[in-house]
Amino acid sequence: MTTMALGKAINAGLRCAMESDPKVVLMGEDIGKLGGVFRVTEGLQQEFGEQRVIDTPLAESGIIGTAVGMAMRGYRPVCEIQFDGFAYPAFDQIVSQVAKLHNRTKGDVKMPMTIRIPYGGGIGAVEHHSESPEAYFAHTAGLRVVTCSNAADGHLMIRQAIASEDPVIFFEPKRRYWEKGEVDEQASLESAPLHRARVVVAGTDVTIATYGPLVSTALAAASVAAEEGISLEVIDLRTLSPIDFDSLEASVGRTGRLVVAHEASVFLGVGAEIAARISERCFFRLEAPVLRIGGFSVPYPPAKLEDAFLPDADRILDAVDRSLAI
Amino acid sequence: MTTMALGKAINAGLRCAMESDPKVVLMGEDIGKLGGVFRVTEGLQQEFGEQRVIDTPLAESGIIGTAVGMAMRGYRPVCEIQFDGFAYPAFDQIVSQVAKLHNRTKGDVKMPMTIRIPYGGGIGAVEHHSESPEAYFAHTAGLRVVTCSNAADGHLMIRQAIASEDPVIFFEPKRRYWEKGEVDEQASLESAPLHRARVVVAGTDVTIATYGPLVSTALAAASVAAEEGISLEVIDLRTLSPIDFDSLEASVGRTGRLVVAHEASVFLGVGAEIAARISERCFFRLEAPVLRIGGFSVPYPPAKLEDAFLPDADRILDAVDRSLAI
Amino acid sequence: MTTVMARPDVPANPVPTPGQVDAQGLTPDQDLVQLIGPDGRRTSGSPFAALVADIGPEELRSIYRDLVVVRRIDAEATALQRQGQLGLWAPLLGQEAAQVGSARALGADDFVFASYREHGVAYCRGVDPTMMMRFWRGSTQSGWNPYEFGMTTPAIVVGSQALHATGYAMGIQHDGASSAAVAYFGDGATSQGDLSEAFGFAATFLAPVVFFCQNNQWAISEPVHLQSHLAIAKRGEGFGIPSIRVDGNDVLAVCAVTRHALARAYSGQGPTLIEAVTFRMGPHTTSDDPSRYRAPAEEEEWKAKDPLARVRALLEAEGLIDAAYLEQVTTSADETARSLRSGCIGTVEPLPMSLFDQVYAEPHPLIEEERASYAAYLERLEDQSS
Amino acid sequence: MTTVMARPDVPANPVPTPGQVDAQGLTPDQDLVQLIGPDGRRTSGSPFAALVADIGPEELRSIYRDLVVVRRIDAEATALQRQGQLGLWAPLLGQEAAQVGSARALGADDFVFASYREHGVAYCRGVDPTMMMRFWRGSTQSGWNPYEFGMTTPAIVVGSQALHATGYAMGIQHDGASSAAVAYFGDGATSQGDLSEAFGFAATFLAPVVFFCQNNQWAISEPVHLQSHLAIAKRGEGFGIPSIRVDGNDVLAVCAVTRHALARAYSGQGPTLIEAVTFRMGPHTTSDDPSRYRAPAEEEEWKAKDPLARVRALLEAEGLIDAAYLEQVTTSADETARSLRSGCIGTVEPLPMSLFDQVYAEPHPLIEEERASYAAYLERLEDQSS
Ligand SMILES: Cc1ncc(C[n+]2csc(CCOP(=O)(O)OP(=O)(O)O)c2C)c(N)n1
Ligand SMILES: Cc1ncc(C[n+]2csc(CCOP(=O)(O)OP(=O)(O)O)c2C)c(N)n1
Ligand SMILES: [Mg+2]
Ligand SMILES: [Mg+2]
Repeated sequence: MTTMALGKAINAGLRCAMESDPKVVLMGEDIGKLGGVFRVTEGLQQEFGEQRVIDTPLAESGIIGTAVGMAMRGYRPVCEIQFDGFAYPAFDQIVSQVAKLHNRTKGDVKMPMTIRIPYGGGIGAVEHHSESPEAYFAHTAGLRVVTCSNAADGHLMIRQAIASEDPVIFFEPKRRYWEKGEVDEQASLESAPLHRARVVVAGTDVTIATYGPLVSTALAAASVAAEEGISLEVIDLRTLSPIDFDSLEASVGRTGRLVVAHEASVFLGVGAEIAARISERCFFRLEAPVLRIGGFSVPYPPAKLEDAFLPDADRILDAVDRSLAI
Repeated sequence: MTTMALGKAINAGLRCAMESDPKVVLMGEDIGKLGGVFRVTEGLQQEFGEQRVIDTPLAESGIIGTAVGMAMRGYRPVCEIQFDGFAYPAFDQIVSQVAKLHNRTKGDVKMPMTIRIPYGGGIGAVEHHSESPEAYFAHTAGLRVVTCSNAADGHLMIRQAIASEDPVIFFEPKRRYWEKGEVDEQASLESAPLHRARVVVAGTDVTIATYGPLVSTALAAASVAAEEGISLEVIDLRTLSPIDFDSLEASVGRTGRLVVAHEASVFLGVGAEIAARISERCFFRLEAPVLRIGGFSVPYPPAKLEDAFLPDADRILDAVDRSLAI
Repeated sequence: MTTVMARPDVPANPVPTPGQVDAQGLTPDQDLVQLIGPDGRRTSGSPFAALVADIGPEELRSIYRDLVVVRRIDAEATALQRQGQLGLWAPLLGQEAAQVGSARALGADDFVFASYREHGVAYCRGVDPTMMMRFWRGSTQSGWNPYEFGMTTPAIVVGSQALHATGYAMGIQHDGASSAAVAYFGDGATSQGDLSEAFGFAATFLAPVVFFCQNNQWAISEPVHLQSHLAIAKRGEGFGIPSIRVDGNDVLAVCAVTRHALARAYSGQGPTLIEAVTFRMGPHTTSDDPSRYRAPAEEEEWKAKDPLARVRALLEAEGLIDAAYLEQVTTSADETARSLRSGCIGTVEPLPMSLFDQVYAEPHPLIEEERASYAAYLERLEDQSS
Repeated sequence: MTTVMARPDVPANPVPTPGQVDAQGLTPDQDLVQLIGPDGRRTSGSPFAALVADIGPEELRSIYRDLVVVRRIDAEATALQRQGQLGLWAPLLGQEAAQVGSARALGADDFVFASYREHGVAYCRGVDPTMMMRFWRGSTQSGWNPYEFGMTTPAIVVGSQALHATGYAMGIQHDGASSAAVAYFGDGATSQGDLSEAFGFAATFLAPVVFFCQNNQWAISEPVHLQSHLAIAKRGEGFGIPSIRVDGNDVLAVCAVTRHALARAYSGQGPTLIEAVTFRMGPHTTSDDPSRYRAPAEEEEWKAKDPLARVRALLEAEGLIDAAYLEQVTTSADETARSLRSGCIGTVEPLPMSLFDQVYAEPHPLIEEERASYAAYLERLEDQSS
């Protein structure tokens, strides 16, 4: 076990993957000498050379489109999109090519590509640097979508994503890059399935389902609630496509109440699918409607407003209160 | 009242809008001499000239991006995306520019743009010609998303969309272009609000909420059900962002049961938001969970499989049965 | 705070506009690489002639046979579409030389990234025409295994495949291999951002990729000048990609320039852009009606430049044609047509439950859940109707 | 079915590669338009000299004042960022001449579509520096009304604004007006598909747009040769867009070529691409650390080409400088800095409930619902804490 910040853990996971498979190549803007604007690829070009850590021209569609070709040639590209808001120029290549090629060719062409996207707000950035576009990708058949919330998962999940024969959109909660945690660098790829949610804190009154940057927030809320005698069960979803409904259902079976939280707009966000499905699966077990909190249906605001925009522990607790009031 | 096919009705609506406002310009691929691959713009270039019906280079991001500039200059661009699957190259311009410019500039810059997208399957087309991408756009704050299901709405709603000061994604159910209906060409823009759902058939047992191409399908299902003594209420949603939850809630208040149907993948499709919100709003009134039918979480299949893929009256009736069985 | 200055009078253009310069230079017959004259004589003046000097009588006859067979595949497929056996077809009529000429230059380990019209290329890569039909019939989204033939199945999103070719070429380069990727696309595709990004990546990394543009003058109803006032070949130069304009209806010239481009790729000199000037003699697809947007005169003009007639004239001029050979050619075409027709009609259609196959390479619970619930639904449906 | 042919030997390159050709031609000092020599003397040999012949002593002094003021704005903003008053700042240090020279060529009815670094252009358009701070402070996504100054607020998605400029120019054309749109962007932006699509649309429609590329040698950590082996100016030519390469640190040369490009636009001759060769002397933004990726020597080399020093040398050479003038300049800069600092620190921050404002131009029920429920939540929160 080593103590590492999330960003460093992903860096170490990338190194691990590159060491164990020479076909793994990294592609992106400023990922070489600079090591990426968040330094997640720091040192890797120096270690593995310019052929395996490729600074590309400034063009996201170009990055993903050429990575498709590299994958067809037998490589295992790991693309970095510098910020969430810059995934959109590559949207066509992602949804029409990356997601569909395996199915189009009946499995003849594999697409073992990982697309790393630092996402979410909370770092006081300018426009387009704080988006939470996960629902777009989760709604797209053919992609897998996951997100880590802590250093151990960062290390393990990035390796699993790269090892997957399918394309994986790998969301990294940028505002948690500097949060430290214990990492077992020797953890085997099988130590925890990529597509399994995790109960981070067990509880009995209300289940809080969340992921990525808000897991820490939910844990904070759980602590406060505990002081008030309310027992929250916090679930880190970890995987958004597929979603681990079995774990959710099991938890709601215990608590009877569910609050889903994410930074993305609530309207048609991942929480909508969870609320829809859990409302169906647990129709006779839910004691209150599934409540959702998250981003408003407005563009991500300027930095001075992001504290108001982002769900915090208070908003989670308010939803808990509303749930318990029914 | 004139009897017209949906495609012709939209054509007539476009002509109307162009006659009444010289700032309305059409832009797209093959919309001039050819009149569009579905002939929806037929005759308009001849009538209004090449300055107002602009055949653009083959580049969707270019179409939307230059339309943004035209709108900033005071024009009211109506862009045609030739087929649903070709909206993705323009995704960045749509979600990061079209959707955000008004908010970014605190209202200084208006974006009265209409983006027409023939969508959905059922015409035996090749890949990328049968997509239902509405959830991507409905999840995007700053856009309005609507879809017509019949000729009268085609004529009215396209004029309303063009008249809107906000950007509107206008989805046209391509397989219904040839379905005829009565159109009141004199109907005023205020005759029915753009963002209101419509109860097409009133019923008492189960509410079917759907839109676009599946409205006809739901009506067929309602007829069959009626013969079996089951009374379905069919709601044509018409608007997907915003969604008219009040009308839905009122209907579910009457029936206690809701089935949502669309061609898009169920997982994180528009039905997810409806199920989530109606489950919340009608928590104590629902007699069965909201059921959703729609596309599977697979890429749109080749033509020979689309009958299997697309929800039909049987699948709606099966869901009705399942709902009533609870 | 400064305000803007008054506008001064501006003297005459001090810099030349490339548009002006090129408009002169680019009358078709001037810069086109051409190796078979309209009279059917091989020319030897061009520096490219040496590149196909090895193509002797036998190969010429086999090329002509390919051209005829490919045209026949096209005609048969069009007929099958009219008869409801195919959902759609994108005819290559008129572009046979551009396709056969370039495809015959390729090595077995080169990899083709095609658009949707390269039936002639596919034929030369060894794809059975029956396989080609499957996609257009609507039975599958592919038709063959790309790795088996070194060629992708149809790419429908215009321009998308150019980036794939470039990336594949980067992979070739990383492997230290000496082969090339070839991206086929149309004149319309050059307007797409993806094409330009592909040019950019290829130039930056000196990737061994050949960009092969069939400028068939039309993108559905849009004439090529809507995409570019200049020759398409000029487009590559601004990215630092050497570009060649070739008579796309001259099968030898096309073969020669493709060999040149491949040689550059094999030897580490990077990408080349080829503009093959040709004409789509038929509709865009079987759904299209060109009479709505182009004049019969244009079609007549190009009929006179028919790529098959040119080779036939050459064969005749060189005395390489006789009744036995022509019969062979006809038999080849007839047999291919017969086989593709029966293959097409006999297609085994996919079963509904195959919807859920190969969406992912690894297990996926949502797919399994949907598969199971759909199977259950089909059973209920069966129960009801029985 | 035909199989592929053997690879023939290929003779030496029969076509020149543009890369080879251009590599010779493009050593910086050869094709750059330059009107102020390194010695501070105005040159008259260039055909562009006539375009700025009207710029006399007074205007030269005002230009120098602008350059100094703009540099001061930049320094003050960098300081404000260090002090936590701004969230971020993208310094223009080194690019003052490219910005002031081009902006001063613009007419009041021209419209600027900027990236995020054009503080100097904004200043010349009359934007109060305090307004510029609002965006970088994080108080707003804009900062001023684009229509008031004929200039958009920062565009963060690299390259996106070039299409907007092109569309706006198409609108100018449709209006029959005689003005132009000007798109500012960086060397890195030229790799984006949107840039190429903008070139394509502008060329096809002969739109009155000036593409103004500040090639500051770097896109964050990526040197310009990763975007293009050739001069950026070459990129336009393949689209049929006349292109000019100018010394971006020579304020008069930049002004002259911009006037030329505008004159072309005004008179219906269509788009022009200008590559202003300059250098980003500072970090990409205040978050960046250039020492990680570039050598101090490069920075030193460009320090010697400082755009302000050049004009100062000119003023000195022409005897236009004295203590009173210099004091005026310093006072101007000091006052601007003082005012922007106090303006920035005194910013009235937006209230939480403003989140829901101006998302749409017309009423939207979901927004109203969220606005109401958020207001109710804030009230509950208040109740709890009180
Ligand atoms: C991104 C995208 N936009 C639009 C279309 C619809 N479309 C199919 S083919 C075509 C024209 C293509 O012209 P060109 O590139 O010249 O190729 P050609 O068909 O002439 O071979 C268009 C507009 C598409 N397939 N993809
Ligand atoms: C589409 C997109 N991708 C990536 C980024 C992140 N980014 C911001 S500026 C920049 C470099 C831009 O370089 P250049 O165009 O040369 O302009 P400069 O910053 O040098 O003025 C990058 C990669 C972005 N803003 N937009
Ligand atoms: Mg074409
Ligand atoms: Mg730069």
